[in-house]
Amino acid sequence: MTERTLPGRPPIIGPGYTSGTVTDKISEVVLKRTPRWWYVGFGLSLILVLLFFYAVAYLFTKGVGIWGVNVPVGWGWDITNFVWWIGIGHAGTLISAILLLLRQPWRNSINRFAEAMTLFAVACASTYPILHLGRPWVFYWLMPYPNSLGIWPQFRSPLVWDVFAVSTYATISLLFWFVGLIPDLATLRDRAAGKTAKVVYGILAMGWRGSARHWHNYESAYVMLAGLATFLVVSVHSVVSFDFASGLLPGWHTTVFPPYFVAGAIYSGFAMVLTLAIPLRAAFGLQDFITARHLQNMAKVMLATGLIVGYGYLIEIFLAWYSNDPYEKYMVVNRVMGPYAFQYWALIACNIVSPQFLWLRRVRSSTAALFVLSIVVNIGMWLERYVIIVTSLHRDFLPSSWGTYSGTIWDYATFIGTIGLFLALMFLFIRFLPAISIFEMRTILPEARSVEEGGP
Amino acid sequence: MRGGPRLWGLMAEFRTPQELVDAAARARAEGYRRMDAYSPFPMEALSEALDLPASKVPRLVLVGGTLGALAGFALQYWVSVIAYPLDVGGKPYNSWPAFIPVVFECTILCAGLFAVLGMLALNGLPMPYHPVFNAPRFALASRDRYFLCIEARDRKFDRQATRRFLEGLRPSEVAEVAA
Amino acid sequence: MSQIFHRSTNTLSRVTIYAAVFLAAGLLFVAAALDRSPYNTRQDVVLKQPVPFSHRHHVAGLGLDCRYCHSSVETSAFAGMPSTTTCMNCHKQIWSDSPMLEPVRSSARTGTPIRWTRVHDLPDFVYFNHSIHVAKGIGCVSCHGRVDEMPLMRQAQPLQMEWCLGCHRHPEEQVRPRDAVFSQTWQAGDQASLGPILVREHRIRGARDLTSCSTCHR
Amino acid sequence: MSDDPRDESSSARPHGRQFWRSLAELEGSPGVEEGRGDEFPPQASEWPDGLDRRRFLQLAGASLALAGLQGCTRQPVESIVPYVRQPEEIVPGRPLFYATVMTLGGYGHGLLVESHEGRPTKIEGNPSHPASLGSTDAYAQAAILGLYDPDRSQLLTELRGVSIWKDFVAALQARLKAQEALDGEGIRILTETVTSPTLVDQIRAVLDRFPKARWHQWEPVTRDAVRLASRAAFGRILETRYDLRSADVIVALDADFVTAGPGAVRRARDFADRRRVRGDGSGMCRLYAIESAPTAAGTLADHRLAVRAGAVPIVAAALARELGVPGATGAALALEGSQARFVRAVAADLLARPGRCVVIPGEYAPAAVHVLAHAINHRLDASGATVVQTEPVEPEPIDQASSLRELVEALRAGRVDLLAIVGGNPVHTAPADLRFAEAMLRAPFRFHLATEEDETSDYCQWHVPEAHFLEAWSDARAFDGTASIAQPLIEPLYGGRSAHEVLAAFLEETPRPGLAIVQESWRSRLPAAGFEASWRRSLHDGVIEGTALPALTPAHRADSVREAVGSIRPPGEEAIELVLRPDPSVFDGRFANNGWLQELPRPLSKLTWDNVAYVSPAMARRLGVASGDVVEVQASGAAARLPVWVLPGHPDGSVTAHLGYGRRRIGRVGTGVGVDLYPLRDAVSPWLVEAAVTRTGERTDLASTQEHFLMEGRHPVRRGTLAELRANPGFVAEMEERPAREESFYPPHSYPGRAWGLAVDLSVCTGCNACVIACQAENNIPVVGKDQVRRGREMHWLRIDRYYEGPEEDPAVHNMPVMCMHCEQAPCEVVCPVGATNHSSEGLNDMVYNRCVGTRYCSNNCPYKVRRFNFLQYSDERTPVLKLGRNPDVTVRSRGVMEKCTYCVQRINGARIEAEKEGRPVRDGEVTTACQQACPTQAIVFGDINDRQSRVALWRSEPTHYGLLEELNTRPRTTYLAKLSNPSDDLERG
Repeated sequence: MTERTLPGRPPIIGPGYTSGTVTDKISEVVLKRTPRWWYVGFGLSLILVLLFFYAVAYLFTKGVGIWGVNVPVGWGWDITNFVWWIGIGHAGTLISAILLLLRQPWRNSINRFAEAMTLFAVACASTYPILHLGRPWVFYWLMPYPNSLGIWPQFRSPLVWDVFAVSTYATISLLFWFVGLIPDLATLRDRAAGKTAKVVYGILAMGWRGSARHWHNYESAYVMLAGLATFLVVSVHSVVSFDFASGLLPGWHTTVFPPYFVAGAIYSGFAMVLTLAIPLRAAFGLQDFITARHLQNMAKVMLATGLIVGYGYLIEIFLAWYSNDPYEKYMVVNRVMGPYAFQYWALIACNIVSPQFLWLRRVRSSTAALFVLSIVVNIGMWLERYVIIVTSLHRDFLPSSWGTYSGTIWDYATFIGTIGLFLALMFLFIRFLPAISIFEMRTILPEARSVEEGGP
Repeated sequence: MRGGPRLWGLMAEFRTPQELVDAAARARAEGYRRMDAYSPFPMEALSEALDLPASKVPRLVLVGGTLGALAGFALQYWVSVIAYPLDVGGKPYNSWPAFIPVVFECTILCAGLFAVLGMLALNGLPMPYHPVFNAPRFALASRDRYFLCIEARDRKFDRQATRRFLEGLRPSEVAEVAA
Repeated sequence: MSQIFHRSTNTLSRVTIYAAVFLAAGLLFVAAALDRSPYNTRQDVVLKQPVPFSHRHHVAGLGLDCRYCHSSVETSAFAGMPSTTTCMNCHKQIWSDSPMLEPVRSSARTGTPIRWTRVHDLPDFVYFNHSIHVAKGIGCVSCHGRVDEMPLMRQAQPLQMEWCLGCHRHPEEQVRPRDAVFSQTWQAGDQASLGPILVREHRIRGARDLTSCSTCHR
Repeated sequence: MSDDPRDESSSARPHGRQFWRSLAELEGSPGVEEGRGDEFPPQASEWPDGLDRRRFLQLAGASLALAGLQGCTRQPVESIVPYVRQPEEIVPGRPLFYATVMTLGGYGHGLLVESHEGRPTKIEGNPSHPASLGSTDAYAQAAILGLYDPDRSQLLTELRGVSIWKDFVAALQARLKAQEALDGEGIRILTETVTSPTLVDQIRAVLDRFPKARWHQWEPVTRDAVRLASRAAFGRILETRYDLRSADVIVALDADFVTAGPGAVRRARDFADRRRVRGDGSGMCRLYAIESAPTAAGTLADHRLAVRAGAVPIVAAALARELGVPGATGAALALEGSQARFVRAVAADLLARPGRCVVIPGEYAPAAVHVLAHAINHRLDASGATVVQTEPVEPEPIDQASSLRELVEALRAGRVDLLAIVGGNPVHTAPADLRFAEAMLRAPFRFHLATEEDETSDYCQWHVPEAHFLEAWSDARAFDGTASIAQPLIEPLYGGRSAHEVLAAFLEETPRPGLAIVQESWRSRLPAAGFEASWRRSLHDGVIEGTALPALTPAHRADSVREAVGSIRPPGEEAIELVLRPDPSVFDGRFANNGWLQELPRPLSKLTWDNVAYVSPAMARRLGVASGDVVEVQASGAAARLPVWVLPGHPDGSVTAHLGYGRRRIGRVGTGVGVDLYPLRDAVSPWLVEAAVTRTGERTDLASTQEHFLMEGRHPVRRGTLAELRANPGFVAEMEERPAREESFYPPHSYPGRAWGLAVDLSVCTGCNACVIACQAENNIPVVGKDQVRRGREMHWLRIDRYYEGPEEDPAVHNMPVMCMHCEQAPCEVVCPVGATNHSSEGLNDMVYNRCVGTRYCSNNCPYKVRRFNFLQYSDERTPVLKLGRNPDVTVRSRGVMEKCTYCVQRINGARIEAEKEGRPVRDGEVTTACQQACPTQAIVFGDINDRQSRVALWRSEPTHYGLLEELNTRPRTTYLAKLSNPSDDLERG
């Protein structure tokens, strides 16, 4: 892989690293004793997981009526959270797949935990389609399986598309992540001291030997997966956006949704990667692997996708005006000045205004600023989904059936609960698996490059 | 496999990837075929040196994708047209445009599964036990050492001659690998 | 470096992967089978009744017509159950002191109805109408089986939706001449050719009508 | 008893009674045991065998009835319980219909009641009854829930202790013995308005036996003004009824004649027959409404003049003067500006059609208005044509207010020894200034016959549970005098007694059962020859032949006008008036425990579960309050704090509020709902009092089912005038573009067979809500309670949208019934992931509850928002008695499933099956939806749109026909006829 370092640009890896030292530094995170802060963090997130279980238990005993949903607003926090989580997942796939195809070596130090983030985000997201059902215990009716009723899912429904899209997304992401892990698992297998560790990592490594033939097929399969995952990145959030785009509500029924949902997804995803990467590198002293360069690149991606999202907002308003459809026009007016105007302007501030600071190098190179910005954007993207869902639903065609919506304590509890679930999984991951891809880090070392460049 | 002493092969250890690539090339030039090189990261140069045939994974992926697409559409068509045709929102039973997303997802899913399982199969994984692990310093293959192993099965293999040839490549060490 | 695993683990590891696949498939199969099993459908299960009433004896033996006891089967959704007086019509004289019939006599005495156990029991959200099936020439046997061969009543068919749909899609396989509806023994010479004719004669509606959800669910 | 509903309905017992007693036990009423020994046996032998069918029937509701969706769980083993002796009328699984009659304010309304295996489940109007013609009001529709109300009083009590009928009779007769010597001068009987010939016979018999005893009547929704005016105008009290079939011009003087008063349902029908615009709309009548609080009549009016209730008499007098009614003179009658113009125009219009016009005074308008109306109608030769005078329907018409006062005085003076309150709830409803409650305590022996233990029961030693009208024999007369027999559909669930049985206890050692009493009284009336036959016919038809009262031509007393005009006091400009009205849902409070009615969105405000102070927007601004702010209203020396509701079109300086709330004792549903306004009432002027209104600064949450009242430049309701229609017949269709059928990505589905469709004629919808309750009763729709309504979760499958148009002082009001549109290209179906909603072969948008997983996507995607979701377990699966009232042909929905209007698919299937069995097509009109059946104005029609001749097809071919939101290309099967009005040119131009 070629990589020309322009003057003034921080490098993508600290100086003086060799294959050996990289290996030691990353794998020791996993193999050495657990730091105290880990227990604290993991414990706290476990408490939130308990909150999640409590909320869900109450939900199942009483029914979705404990949430704020009503007629006309049949979806609220539940689907908002679903879309938000799914969106976050996208950065992982993008980084590991698209940047791989684009031969962006700087991805190599962030793709691993970005992919993990994807998995865990999807895990959180996929709880909502089940939880939001009136009768969650029959969720499996959405899947095609031979049954004594002789009746099947209704394949024209975007919700069935979701089932396929999300499950495919989860499966492919899992495979991609695991395939990426195999060589590193082998490394851990070979370096672990304890017998159990050896065996566990050994089983997972499946006997990886790093032979040329392995690498040969491996690389090919990895690129293939990357290619497929690239399709997924584009497709999954498009399909999610169909949930709205294929409805006929003003504010939902619009062709701009797929692209701008995808952009939004990547936007929020990178924000989340930053939110996670910044503390992570500090905690494990990985500044040499996740360098200022990485943060800056991600900042730039955020700026770009942020602008695309902004374009989406403008197009929405333009189309409403251009279509000259009274319902569409009213929808825009209602969004901007209606009962949910605050949420709308808040999201504009978070998603459109705040990223503009990223034009400034000073901001891009300030870790603290980036951290704050990333969180602001995450909030903004959540609000975006909330506004799209609630403002479109609460005032549609017949003024007689207009209503209002607000979440309840149980909506909040469930959401916070999933955040806890996400963090708990993240903590487990960084503790037991290499948070940075070791073998891919090796490939960007001088010694590796020399071969590839000098090679026949 | 021929009889003789229970030997898997001879393994030479190198410090740098370049040495390994050269060694592999030399060995091949020497006429050795049944050999394998081990490195902590992928090296295209090495594959070329060993003159490995193009990987079959892409073809598998194509097959998987095709099967997935067909299965996906077949399922939806059968369900909505044959098994239980229902008038849904006035749309025809075979409203194929609405079936596209699921077809797409099935395509990706099967293709992905074929890619991974195919890769494992082609690499003969899982294989937790393998003779090369007997090599004393082989653990470093997953860190920063580079190994070339000429296997006893090779027609041209000869305990002494091959050892001499390998030492001629100036490795840091040559070791026998028990089968 | 020393081996972590024994040779055998190679085979073992591969086997487990394939085994997992088969295991999953197996579980699915079992679930499907259980769903259709008598445990779930109560098909062919004999339930305990206050009186060991024998359809074989009354139908095959004495040659009673179904409608003698199930009197509203032609007019109502509900086929009707014989009132105690109906039983006593005969059992005043016959078996008038058989201990088996004590529940019937006591019911007649005290006016307390007999509590039979339902044998054919559809879910409450399914609205089956006997009269229309009879009118369209669907024989009792089609759903209830050869009761004239049942010493004790049992459910002859699974009564699951896919089973109902079978007939609603292909009534020609079950339809019979109207005068043969209540016959236990009637056999079509050649159902394949007779069926379609009767379907036309009885003006049985098409599959699209009969498989509309609201045909059975409201 | 187990939770399995089949268990309840199949619980094996020899007689209904015992079964019910066991239910009573279930209800946890103490001491039912004591009751058992004596109470039961005589009862059991009471019933002749022929009446078996009414015995509660043990046949399992099993497969037929009830029970929610068990989903995928394994079914429990169920039992099936046949009869011991099969009653010949009953074919298990087939409903039977019986004619009976319900009274409200004493007047009878003929009904047909559907009964499943002895359980009445649905009430319909009786087509052969003059007051009904097959339609009903909301009260009648909801009565079925009243029957099964678990809070009805179930025990005969003495001083709150459980007692039994026999002891009560003994105690009562002991008292009577003592009175015999005194000619019963200590005996007072208090009833509500009575038209029942039998009951009157009995009371008269009592009065014969005790010459000095007195009979008082008190109906809180009093019609004293009507009676007094009649006496003033004709010298004696007569019944006045209006025949609108031949009325070209109608003037309503504060009269909600389509929903209020005896015969309202019939009046609405006759009126609608003259409003339905077909072809060029010739023959459409014109309605002027001069009213205070906006009413249904006002929403239908071609011209509406909003005046304070206090000013109505003046306007009436001015109109009389304009029409040259002798005696209608005086300076006070001078009207300014718009009012004068209005009156002049009305007068002109009236004079143009002598004999073909009518002026209707309001039920609640003061006597003067009625007197003037009589005079005007007389002047316009309307008498005998559009206005008919007959002998009074009440055998004993009296001035009830003074009758009640007289009773109270007697009580105070301690002259009352035995106070028999037979029906009614005077403690709650008597005018506050009489202080009835404390007075009645002076009577040593007080008993109360009522369906609930209420405020009055608290003041009586004896409480006798009254049988619901569906449980007892009785009779009643309709607004035109037609008498009907009320026959019980079921034995008293809680051992209630009818008024007849109680009165019988005054006369007989062992009182006879109701049947014997009613039969005997009619034996004396009907020709002895063939009595049995005519009795059976009367029972079957629901009306007794030849009992309608003949029209009279009484002499009109001209000087009555002068007296009336003299009595008019112009209201002070500054004074604020409080207008009291019976509630459109709970009436005088008697229906307060009826959940259906409590949750019924009130006309105009769409409020549920509350009564409020309606004020005009201007007045609200003056008071500095908005809807929901609590104000204190002071009147007649009492005060009440109740929330404000701002009502466009309400006159200024006036507050309208509804009676019947703030019940202190009635049941779990009604106790404590709303505010009691009877204390603000004044015996002299019961419907209108001077009041002071001050804001308190408090706020309350009101549960309204419609938050937004404007059309936002959209055209949900399309409206126009007759003139517009004649000028351009296509004007309705042109309001929105109608996409061409082939404008679709996919080829449309074909409906070769039947294609069901429903059409609503907005011109005649009064917004009376009868259809809403009918739908609720027919389809087992649950009540969700105030909190859930506030969250926007009401469950009504059929709602009546209401839109305002025009200035807030006097807007046009449009009512629009909205149910599922059964779109041919239904947006809801496409998005359902499990196919739980899809199209039947006949174009019904089926909703399969047992398949629904509850994503709510369909509701989100429904542009009409007619889908309803069970956010929680709404339908009561626990209270056994409620299960009995449910329609066994409709699934009871459980938590987490979507539901919506099905076009009463159970009725469609029933009709289709019958037709198929007889090998014939379904006839037009054979299937009627519940809403269509109930509608007093027949504004709804349902049928096969593929059948060119069907009524619905004809409606759809009208030029005024349009589809709601049809521009979305959903192709709705439910469509509308635009609302047309027939304004007069001179007022239009002016």
